Amino acid sequence: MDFNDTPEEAAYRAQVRTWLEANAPKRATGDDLEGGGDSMAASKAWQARKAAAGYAQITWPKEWGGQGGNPIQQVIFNQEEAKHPIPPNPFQIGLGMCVPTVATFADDDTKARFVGPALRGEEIWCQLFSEPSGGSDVAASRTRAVRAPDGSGDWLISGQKVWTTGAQFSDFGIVICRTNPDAPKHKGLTMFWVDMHDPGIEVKPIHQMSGGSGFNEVFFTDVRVKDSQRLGAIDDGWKVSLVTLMNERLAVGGASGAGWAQFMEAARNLPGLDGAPALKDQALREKLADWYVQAEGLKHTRNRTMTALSRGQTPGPESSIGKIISAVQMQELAHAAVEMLDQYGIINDPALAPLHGAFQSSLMFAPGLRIAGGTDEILKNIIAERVLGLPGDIRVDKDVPFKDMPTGR
Amino acid sequence: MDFNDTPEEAAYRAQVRTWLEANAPKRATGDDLEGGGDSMAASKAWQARKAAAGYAQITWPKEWGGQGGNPIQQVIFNQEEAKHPIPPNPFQIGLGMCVPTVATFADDDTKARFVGPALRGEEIWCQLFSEPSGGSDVAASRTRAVRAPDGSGDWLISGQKVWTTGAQFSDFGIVICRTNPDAPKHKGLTMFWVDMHDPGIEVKPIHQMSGGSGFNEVFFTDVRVKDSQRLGAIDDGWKVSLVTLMNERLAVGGASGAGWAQFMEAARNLPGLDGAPALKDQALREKLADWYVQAEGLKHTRNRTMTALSRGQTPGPESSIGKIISAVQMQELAHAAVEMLDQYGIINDPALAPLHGAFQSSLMFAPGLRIAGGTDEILKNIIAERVLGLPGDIRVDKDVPFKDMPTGR
Amino acid sequence: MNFDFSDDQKFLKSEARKFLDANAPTGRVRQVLDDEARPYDQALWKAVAEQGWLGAAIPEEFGGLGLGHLELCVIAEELGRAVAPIPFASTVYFLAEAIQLAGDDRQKAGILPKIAAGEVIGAVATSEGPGVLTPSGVQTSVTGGRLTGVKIPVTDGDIADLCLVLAKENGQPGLFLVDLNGEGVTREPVKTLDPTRDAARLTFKGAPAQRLGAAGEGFALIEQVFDRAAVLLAFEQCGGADRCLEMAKAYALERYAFGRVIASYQAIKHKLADMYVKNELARSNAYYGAWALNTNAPEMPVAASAARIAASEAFWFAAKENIQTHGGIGFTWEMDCHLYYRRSRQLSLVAGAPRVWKERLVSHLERRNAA
Amino acid sequence: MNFDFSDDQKFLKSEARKFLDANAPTGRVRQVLDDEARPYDQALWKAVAEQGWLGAAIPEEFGGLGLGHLELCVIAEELGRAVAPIPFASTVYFLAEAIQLAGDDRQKAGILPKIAAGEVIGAVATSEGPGVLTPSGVQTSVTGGRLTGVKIPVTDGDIADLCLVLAKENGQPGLFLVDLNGEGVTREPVKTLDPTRDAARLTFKGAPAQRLGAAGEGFALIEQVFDRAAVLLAFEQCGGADRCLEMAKAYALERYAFGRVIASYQAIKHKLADMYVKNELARSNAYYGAWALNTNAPEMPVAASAARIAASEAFWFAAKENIQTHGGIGFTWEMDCHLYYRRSRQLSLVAGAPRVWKERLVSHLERRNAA
Repeated sequence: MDFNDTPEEAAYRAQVRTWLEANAPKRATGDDLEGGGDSMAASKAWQARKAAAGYAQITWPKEWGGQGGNPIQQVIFNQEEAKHPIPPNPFQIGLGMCVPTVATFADDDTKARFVGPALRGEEIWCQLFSEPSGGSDVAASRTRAVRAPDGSGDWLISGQKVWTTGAQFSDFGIVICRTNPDAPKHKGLTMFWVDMHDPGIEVKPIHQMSGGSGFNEVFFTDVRVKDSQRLGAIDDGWKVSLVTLMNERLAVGGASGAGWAQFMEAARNLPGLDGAPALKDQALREKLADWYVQAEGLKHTRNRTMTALSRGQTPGPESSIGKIISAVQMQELAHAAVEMLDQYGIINDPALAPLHGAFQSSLMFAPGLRIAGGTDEILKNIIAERVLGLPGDIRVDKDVPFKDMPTGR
Repeated sequence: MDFNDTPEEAAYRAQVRTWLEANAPKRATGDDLEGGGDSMAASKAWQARKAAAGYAQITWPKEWGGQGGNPIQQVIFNQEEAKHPIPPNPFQIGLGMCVPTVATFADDDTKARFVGPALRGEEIWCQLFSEPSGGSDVAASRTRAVRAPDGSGDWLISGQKVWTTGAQFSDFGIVICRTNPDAPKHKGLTMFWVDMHDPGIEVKPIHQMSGGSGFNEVFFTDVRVKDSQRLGAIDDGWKVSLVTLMNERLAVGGASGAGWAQFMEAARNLPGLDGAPALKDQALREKLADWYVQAEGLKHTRNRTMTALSRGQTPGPESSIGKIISAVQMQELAHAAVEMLDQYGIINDPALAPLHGAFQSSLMFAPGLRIAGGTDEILKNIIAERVLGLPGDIRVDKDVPFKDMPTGR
Repeated sequence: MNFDFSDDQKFLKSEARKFLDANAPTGRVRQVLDDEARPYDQALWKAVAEQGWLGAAIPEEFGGLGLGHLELCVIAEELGRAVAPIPFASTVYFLAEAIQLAGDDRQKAGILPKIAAGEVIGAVATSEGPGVLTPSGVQTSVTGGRLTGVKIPVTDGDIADLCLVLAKENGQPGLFLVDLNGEGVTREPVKTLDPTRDAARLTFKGAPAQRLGAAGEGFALIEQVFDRAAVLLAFEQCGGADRCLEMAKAYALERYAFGRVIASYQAIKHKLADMYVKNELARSNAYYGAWALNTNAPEMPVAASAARIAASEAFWFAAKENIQTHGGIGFTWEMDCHLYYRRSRQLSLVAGAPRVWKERLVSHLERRNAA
Repeated sequence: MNFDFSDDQKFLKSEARKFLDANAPTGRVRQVLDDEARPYDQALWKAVAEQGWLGAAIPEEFGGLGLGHLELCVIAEELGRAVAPIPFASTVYFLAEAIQLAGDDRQKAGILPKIAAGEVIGAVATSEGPGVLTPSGVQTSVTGGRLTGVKIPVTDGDIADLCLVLAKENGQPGLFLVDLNGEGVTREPVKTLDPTRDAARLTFKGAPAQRLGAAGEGFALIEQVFDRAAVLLAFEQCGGADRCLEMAKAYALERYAFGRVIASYQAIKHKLADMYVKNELARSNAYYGAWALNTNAPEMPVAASAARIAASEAFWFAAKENIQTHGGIGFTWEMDCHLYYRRSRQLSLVAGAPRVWKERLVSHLERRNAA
């Protein structure tokens, strides 16, 4: 048991370091991704450079522009890349989820058309699954795709998607649609790729309670797509979506935001109940200990996952617990920090609040993190069912024609 | 808003006080109920004296030996009675649940036969509902009652009940039995009263993890009962049981055991992390505050309930939250207290442990309290469904013949 | 046993709800939320004054209705439920209570009628910076009747006319009344987690100040003022928490996932049951606080602390789990969930954070149990 | 990245499990539980010694297997899973580690081979009464090589041969070895929450004592000993916690309520998911502790504290919610649930309660972050 690279890994790390030293940006270029920010040009340039050197998707086969590498090599690259002031990465959903789906289900021409530009950052993709009425239940999608009445074999897509990350700057998307409302919900769906510049597509940013707008609503009005844009068989879209979602798990990041170390630093400098530094308060010290232990537990759980990858194994179930812990901790820690500030904690002006209002920002963002990418409750269900092998919830919607399913509408 | 009696209540309280001064025992007589203890004679004597004066069941009609009083009068009596060194009360299950059921469903002769002796404490009753395979699900009872083959119309009862409080010293019981396994579970049950001295009935105390044995297993082997012992119609026992269980809610008591005040007292006298008294530890102080606020919340919730009774109203749903809070608090408080003792906390010898080992006793008893009379989980379901009006859990057992229901056996 | 509000008080409550449903729907609250230039809802404030609520607990001789604190409690609960964007707490729970508690006849006669009439908005200024304020930490001072120092944040400091300020005079803490429209006062609005309530930094440079109460008693007095306010704030918190439970329940009963309403899943059922339990415990503690407030009972510090702690916990839990029950839509600006999340923070912090009250509670229990 | 046990270590673990399944089923544990006259399972102790486990981490030159601490960790996990009723922790994690850490050559050569051979049972005695022991609180003292004082509770004090005792010499804390079979020692068994583990009160009256390690270093040394033991205890706790999750899962999958297995209810599913999450966090922290222990890393105090805190929390939660999942039957003496509930208390308290370790952790972080 150690934290060392294997000789092969060490060699790969050295190679990556050398390349990054020579090629990575020397200074940061803004970090506001929301709304396409000023960093987009830098992001695209960095992506193109990585692609040219084979570092854009290391685990992809060489014929797609990857290195045919293993997951630990990708991890090593990510670790080393993070030491440089790199611009944000708006390509991950496309490269991690959408393009592999297209590549699996589209014909060779389509694959050839899309893989390269996506890899080089020239085209950005988004994933259009969630719907207002669906929430955690992707198979409940109501967005309709019907054959065009002109007999061309084209499809017309109408409906609404929601919580679409990056839709505002995406060029293409994959969208799951209802094609047969008479079939049970999982059996009447079909997947298509769409051009996000189509005039029938309207993207509206969602105004979050935290103030930002990282997600979008996407409205489809008679968007015409060719039958060749279909991915997989008609009414077989649920299976296609599973391929996409399988890739999602590896892409979910942990929480950022103010952590135990920031809390400790703040506590050191604040007056506590008796005027002495708040860090002397045993109640806060116990909380600090708990948060530290959780954070370390997650860190070393990631180390166990990486070890499995390094040994060529599939990571164990332990890798599924990250967000469930970090989102709740973010909320609790921010809550405790704001209370530690006492009356002053209500102030969220970055010019006035300690740490530029990081605790207040966390407090307003945490409720979203507890929901995005699977609510606390859905994640516990997933652990219970997929990891522990407990039975699924009782399903009342398995064999009911979709159109007859109760929706409360 | 005040804590005063109404003039009528004050008058009643004065009357009760006078009577208790003249009649209540002057000193305690042991408190070990488990196994029938040495206090049984005292309990019976005190019950007989209360019955003679009409105080045994104040809300019962006068023809049954009550006063036709209202619930607040019973509360006042209980409050005043508790100020005297009274013996334990093993009659409450009988008087509160069993005898009212018998009185509702039996003929007048039977009623006349049982009400008086029960009221005077001459005969003790137990309630035989729970079964090993049933748990929270009383309607899943498997104890069979079949007609005797001799054509007498008698029934033969065979099976096993469990968690029966007081079975070891009870004279009679009411027992719910399966009479029609072909009907859905709620529709094939019948209720009987039985003589606990029947040789076909065997009572075995359950050895609890906390050491004590307050509950019993009760085994039935071809126990013959007359058809006149039946309570309610054949196969209609579920409805009868609801009458019994409706009365249970009012009978459930709160948790006793060491509380915040004991914790505070212990903390005052123990060295803390830095050698100073543990009561200076802010982490423990915050816990104390939380426990105090919970305990006060429960106390004043009871005051709200009593106010409703005093105004002749039905108590609101707030009265259902007591055990759910107090059982968990008992476990957490005991846990924290034992940790406050540090290494020494493991000692549970009453001669050595602070407060005669009260915290250690609480720690071992709390798991039972979280289960008895409805687990935390069942109680939350009850609050969600009966108080908040949320839907019941999806039932797979409603229309299935009982014999075809999956049980894992 | 008579531990509940009277029928008259319950009638007042239901009338208050009707009034606020009509005059303070969340659409109106959002006008304050979304418009930085609008620190509070002036029309609502005027209407509330016309209802007589500002003087509900002010004696008739000083222009109030002379009802009592129990009446104020039921109004507070409804204001909390409505997340009303008005300076009611600052003016009524803090300033009017302080003046009734410690004011001399001239102060009472001069100020209370104006409060009751809606002519004076109040504020209370204790905090001077991040962290807990202890007696020795007070920097603001009064010399020769002139007050100098900085207070931040001051709830409603940007819109108030009269401010109660904790400051030192001859090295001893005292409470002082300062006319914020007078000389020597600079106000700057500060942004907070709850934009539906106003807040400011007040800079005093020799502002004329008159003392309220005895010299050197400032800290003891402000604790008493906070105790009284804590009970009333607890009712606002109970109102908000109950509204969150209602919202969560209504949404859970109409939202379908996997073919059935989410209210049929135990994860949601038990979450709502937990909310209910916390809300009821908070309500019971608040009732005891109301009794202590109304009878001026010696139990007041303990009762007020318990009410504040329980209500802060209940509102926080209900506000955050209401969002969680709503899922994604609960995180949007358009849904009202965040109004309650924000207000739960404002009410928890405005009279000092719950951890400060826990310490206060335990100190009192310690003394009581030692005695 | 190589943050896992090796294949050899995993093989040792599976062999250990097989051995304990055969030699320490809970029926055997119950013989100790139910019989007051039986302080531990002597046959199991002998068999464990024969397996060489007592000397797994003792160098070959001192009669051990000379494997390493990682091997000891996997054995510890299996012992915890089996709630083994033997003085393994006292003898191996505490005494043997202390002697390897601070013993001189003579002490090592004299004692370690006997431990490895199963000829000496060890104990460690620090606590003298209820509450946290601080350096100034130590009353036991050594004068002229004779130790006097009372230690309570001493795990395995009733059956141990050799005891490590914290005592003062010339006013300075030191660690001392005392032959419990020698003169000046009185042992009285004390009843504890976990009757499957022995405990005693030891009264020393001029018992011959030899110092272990430097004079005056007793507190620093015992902290190092506790750090090492904490990591190994954490593995026992992880083993116990995982077994609780298995028991709860198995029962939930076979127990029917309302026509379906209780494992199909979210209340149970999410409870078990919570257990799983806590257990995995505990395991990851324990692994880091194992790495620090095995490499003698400077991070040891922090790593050991984190391992102990996480494992104590996980085992407590798993043990109590395992009973809850079982419902009524889980509260009976006959079910094994309470064996784990009891052991979770024993393991949490034996090297000092988690709150003591939280303070220790934060003190270290404080210094580290200030540096």
